[in-house]
Amino acid sequence: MAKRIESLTVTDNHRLNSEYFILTLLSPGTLPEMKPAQFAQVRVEGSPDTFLRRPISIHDADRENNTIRLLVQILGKGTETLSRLRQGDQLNIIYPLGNSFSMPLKGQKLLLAGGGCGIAPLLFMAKYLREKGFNIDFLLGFRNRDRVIEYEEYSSLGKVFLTTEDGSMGEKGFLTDHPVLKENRYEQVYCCGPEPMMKAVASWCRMTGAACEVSLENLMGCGIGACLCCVVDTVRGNLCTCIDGPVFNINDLKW
Amino acid sequence: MAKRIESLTVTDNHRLNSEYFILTLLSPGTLPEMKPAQFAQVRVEGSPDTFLRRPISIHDADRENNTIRLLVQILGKGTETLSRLRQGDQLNIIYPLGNSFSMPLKGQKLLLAGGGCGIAPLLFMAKYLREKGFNIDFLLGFRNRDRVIEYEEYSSLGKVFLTTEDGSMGEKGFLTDHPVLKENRYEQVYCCGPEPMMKAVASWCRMTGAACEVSLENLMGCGIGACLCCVVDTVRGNLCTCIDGPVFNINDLKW
Amino acid sequence: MVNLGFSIGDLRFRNPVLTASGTFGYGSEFDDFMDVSRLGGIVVKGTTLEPREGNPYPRMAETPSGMLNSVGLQNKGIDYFGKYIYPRISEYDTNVIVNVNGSYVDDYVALAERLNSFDRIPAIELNISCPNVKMGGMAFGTNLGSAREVTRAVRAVYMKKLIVKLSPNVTNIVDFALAVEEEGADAVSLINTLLGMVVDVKRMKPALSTITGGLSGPAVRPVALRMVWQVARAVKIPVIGMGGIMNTDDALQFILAGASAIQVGTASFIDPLASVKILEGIEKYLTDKGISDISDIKGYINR
Amino acid sequence: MVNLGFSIGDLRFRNPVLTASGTFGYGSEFDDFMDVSRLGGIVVKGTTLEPREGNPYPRMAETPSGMLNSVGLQNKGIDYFGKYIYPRISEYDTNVIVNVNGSYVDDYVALAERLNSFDRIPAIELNISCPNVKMGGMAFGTNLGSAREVTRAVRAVYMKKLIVKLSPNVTNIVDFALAVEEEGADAVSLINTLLGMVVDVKRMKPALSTITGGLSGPAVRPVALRMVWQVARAVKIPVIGMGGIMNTDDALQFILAGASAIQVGTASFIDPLASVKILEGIEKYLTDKGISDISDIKGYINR
Ligand SMILES: Cc1cc2nc3c(=O)[nH]c(=O)nc-3n(C[C@H](O)[C@H](O)[C@H](O)COP(=O)(O)OP(=O)(O)OC[C@H]3O[C@@H](n4cnc5c(N)ncnc54)[C@H](O)[C@@H]3O)c2cc1C
Ligand SMILES: Cc1cc2nc3c(=O)[nH]c(=O)nc-3n(C[C@H](O)[C@H](O)[C@H](O)COP(=O)(O)OP(=O)(O)OC[C@H]3O[C@@H](n4cnc5c(N)ncnc54)[C@H](O)[C@@H]3O)c2cc1C
Ligand SMILES: Cc1cc2nc3c(=O)[nH]c(=O)nc-3n(C[C@H](O)[C@H](O)[C@H](O)COP(=O)(O)O)c2cc1C
Ligand SMILES: Cc1cc2nc3c(=O)[nH]c(=O)nc-3n(C[C@H](O)[C@H](O)[C@H](O)COP(=O)(O)O)c2cc1C
Ligand code: FES
Ligand code: FES
Repeated sequence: MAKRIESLTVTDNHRLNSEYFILTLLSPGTLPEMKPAQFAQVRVEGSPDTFLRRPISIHDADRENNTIRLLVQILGKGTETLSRLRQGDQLNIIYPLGNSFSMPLKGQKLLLAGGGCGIAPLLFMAKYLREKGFNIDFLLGFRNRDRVIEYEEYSSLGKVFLTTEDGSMGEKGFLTDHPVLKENRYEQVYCCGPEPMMKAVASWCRMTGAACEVSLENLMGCGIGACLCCVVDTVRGNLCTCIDGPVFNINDLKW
Repeated sequence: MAKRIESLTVTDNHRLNSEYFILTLLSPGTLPEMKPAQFAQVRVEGSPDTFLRRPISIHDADRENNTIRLLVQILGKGTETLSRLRQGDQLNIIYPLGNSFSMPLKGQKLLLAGGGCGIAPLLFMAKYLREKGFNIDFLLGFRNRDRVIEYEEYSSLGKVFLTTEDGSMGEKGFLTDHPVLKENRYEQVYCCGPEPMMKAVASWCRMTGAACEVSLENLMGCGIGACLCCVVDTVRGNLCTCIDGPVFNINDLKW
Repeated sequence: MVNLGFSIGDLRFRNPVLTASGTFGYGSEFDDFMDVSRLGGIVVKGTTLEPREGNPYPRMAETPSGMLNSVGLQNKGIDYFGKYIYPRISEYDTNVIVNVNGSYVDDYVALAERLNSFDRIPAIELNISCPNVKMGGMAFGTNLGSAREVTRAVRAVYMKKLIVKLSPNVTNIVDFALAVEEEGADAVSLINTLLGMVVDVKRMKPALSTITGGLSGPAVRPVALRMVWQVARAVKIPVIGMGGIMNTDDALQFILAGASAIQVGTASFIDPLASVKILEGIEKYLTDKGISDISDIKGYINR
Repeated sequence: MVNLGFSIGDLRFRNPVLTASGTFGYGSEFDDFMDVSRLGGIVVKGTTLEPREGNPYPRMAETPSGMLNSVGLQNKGIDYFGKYIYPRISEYDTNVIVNVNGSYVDDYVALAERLNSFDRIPAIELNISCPNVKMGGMAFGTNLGSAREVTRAVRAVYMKKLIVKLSPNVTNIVDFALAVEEEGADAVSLINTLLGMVVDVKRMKPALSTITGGLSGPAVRPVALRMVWQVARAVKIPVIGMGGIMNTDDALQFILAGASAIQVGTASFIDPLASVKILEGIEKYLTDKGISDISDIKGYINR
């Protein structure tokens, strides 16, 4: 899985709502091999205030058409600039970066849990798992009904359990409030989202004995292990989110 | 003539050749009063390397439609970014800035001489003079036939004499090589272009006793007289190109 | 109503947004765009006893997120100022501060003495940090002994508020702040420009006629902020922070780090309205947060 | 064929493009993108005697045209380096230089002594300018006496080429360059990062866990270039320039100002190929101009 720097062509920029959009990018050659939870370091051109690249997960890959998709949340100047990309524009990225979710054991009961832009790597993971013959449940959390994105996409890959903070769709509350967690005995959980959410899921897993991997979202200088800025404090000392992660087993974290 | 900051809408971006383009900009209100040789300080958005505004002459103004036109030469990162503006984009400018060419005396024989993007203010000036009933000759210099721009426009306002460095159109050589300078006795010359060209025209004027005003193109920090960066060494000491100029009588310069 | 004001001794400023010397002319350059009197104050161009032509063109170069200048204190001297500029500038209903420069201690002293008699000038900013003059300027601001000497001498003759503007081109700016505080400065302002340079590769020559110049703009902001934080923790007098402040967020960084007020410099070139926008932005920020007095957030990060 | 090489004493570099410590890992991070052996040299991560965990997260903040870091010399120590990294890094056909750090003079000395025996390490870069450690680092590089002392002590034990990396956070960097030259440094490299700070206004807290950090990237380039120019005119030993070099043009600015070589730092984060692109760009520039030896343009602006 050699990393590469490549300028891809934007073939689509699809706006999901005021906050989210999906970029479809065409590689000039054949896509590299990629694994779920890997990410790309995206160069934001034309934004005077974004000096560094921005890490964005591989949301989806279409090997036949050599396209990848990125699901992006508008958070600041970088993502705002990306949201204005138009068909035909070029986007320079370094990819694929980082480790990936581990494979579950045969027959394990799996949960993919995520919230906000943290749901991005879960789609790729779900497709991967489906190919290997696993059944999956999703547990996805959003602020409210209007924020729910890609419900159909995920529904086509597994059962989707939803929470919204205001209860306007699915269960009211946070992810860990969802009754499905009481009704089922998940053995392996893959999780990505805001840190408080991941911490809540992690402690639920610890309680129930489920294995749990989380994909972290630290600030990154380089994305390739060269700057040591993206560290996370683990039981094995400071590790780099970009090369030792983004996926960590919660047992390695000091959460 | 109060200066103002305003975001104008790009209604057209017309490419003349590989080096030149003309932006048509629509003011959201009524255009301010403007005089020939005045300029705008243009904010270049989306270019990480252009921190300061760029001074660009008012090439033309259409008071009925509240549009102005800027003739721009692609020279570096700022003008390159401007060249990619599309219809509907906004452009923030401060205008109108600077002094202007003085009015000629009745009946004077006039020459408007320019080269490169220096021809920009001459169009506005020519229209202005025509309104006041003056006849004008243009003496315009370009590198070669392919570089000749706006020949028709200028021809509709006066007689156009051309030089190209390689002789592929008009007379071969530099502006001051043109025979029209020997054949005519111009009394007032308005000139804008690269410094060596303006200096040559200036010394020709000194020789023949023609009055001569040149519009200078210094590096500018602010364009409004606040930074004192744009100075030109005159007989009255350092003056600011942005507020004491851009037009100077050659007798005031130490050329 | 939010209280935005601050004081240097008994001199009251209605809000903490000032403009930086050399970047706002004499105010009048901005009259077309805004009501200058809304600002907490304006610091006018660097002024000297005698007229100065400044350095030869080119005096400016653009840099990544910044600019280099070597204007070199071009100004018409104090006589001209008194006669032609002072009457006009006195019309502003805000604190007009003169930025005072000299080649020798005596120059500073003579100029400060003259300024005592200008009723509408309640304070001077002693510029011991100009990097663009051969004599004086930064030489005073990078040597502790000289910084003390010139501050002491001016303090002895100047009756109103004395602000000393510090140079960032030193190993330890806190030493300088403490020294001038001890010598009687009523406030310090920082930073002046960082000494920098650009080479024009095409012409294979320095971009500036003076080779080196002063770097300003957002590029220097992290350095400026660090110095303001260091100084604000060390001195008791008010600290006026500046260096690359472009918007409200930037200004708040300085106030959270301990500045009592800020100056807007290079930003005014890019957006002549920058200073008033920042003023409005700070007011909105405090209102939104339900904070009634700006002093409540001053130095907040140290708590 | 253009001659791009330069030498530090009898140590030959095939070209003047090196990578800066802390920004290029141990080279291997870049193997996927380029042939690291094409470079004139690589300076590996800051190394200490004992393993170090560095500073807590967050250690980084983006700034206008730059970044702030406070990594704090995280590394696994010289033993680990010798055992696991050295064998791998020795495969590169270029000069591999180790960036040497310590809290006390004795640390530097012990580490330098150890490095004598690493055959494939022809030089060390003495880092007396790290702003991100509580002890040592910049403390050595901002005090003339200490700078002298540590250089002298290391020189006494280290047999190969000694490069001393200077701090820009000083009033007069030339004094430091002259001092370490006198103490036997074979070359100087500059600049390390400028001490800076960012406040996160939303959280009302410093952006970095360490409050202050080191500023790098194009923002600092004018300051770096000025210092390189000043130092190159003062010392006789080679000067390795760095600070915000992103492309060929930037690199040429430093060489025209007197640098014998340059290091590419932060640029490698934005474009991992920056160093080789700059190398190719310099070669093309000289070829196009018909210049056969890069030394012909070194310090050209001083002529
Ligand atoms: C491995 C990885 C994968 C990611 N995948 C995705 C993805 O698929 N889709 C997506 O939308 N985003 C993803 N992110 C997050 C994304 O990188 C940030 O949202 C983006 O960099 C913000 O850039 P900006 O310029 O818009 O915001 P900025 O203007 O830089 O920042 C806006 C605000 O957000 C905060 N912020 C920015 N980045 C981070 C961060 N990484 N962690 C915490 N706070 C931050 C800043 O401190 C600031 O307050 C991922 C991050 C990592 C590390
Ligand atoms: C009053 C005035 C009116 C002008 N009117 C026009 C106009 O109508 N149309 C037009 O195309 N241009 C005009 N110019 C010139 C224009 O401002 C510059 O070409 C522009 O700023 C270059 O910006 P850039 O970012 O593209 O180039 P940069 O990347 O900034 O520079 C590219 C190269 O050009 C040099 N350069 C840039 N600006 C100048 C300058 N002002 N003088 C000398 N050298 C310079 C730089 O040193 C560099 O080598 C005018 C300038 C002034 C002062
Ligand atoms: C063109 C220019 C001229 C300046 N002239 C002066 C001056 O005369 N006196 C002075 O004390 N500072 C002068 N400065 C420094 C500014 O007042 C300010 O300290 C510095 O620019 C940093 O702030 P900024 O980054 O917001 O511009 C000047 C700065 C610029 C850019
Ligand atoms: C993330 C990071 C880590 C660094 N670590 C070191 C280091 O360990 N030792 C050192 O001497 N310099 C270190 N530096 C400084 C660089 O080597 C270089 O001096 C500085 O970044 C200026 O160059 P640049 O602007 O090209 O990055 C580091 C810089 C960065 C950005
Ligand atoms: S982002 Fe640079 S090491 Fe991880
Ligand atoms: S450009 Fe600032 S004074 Fe003329």
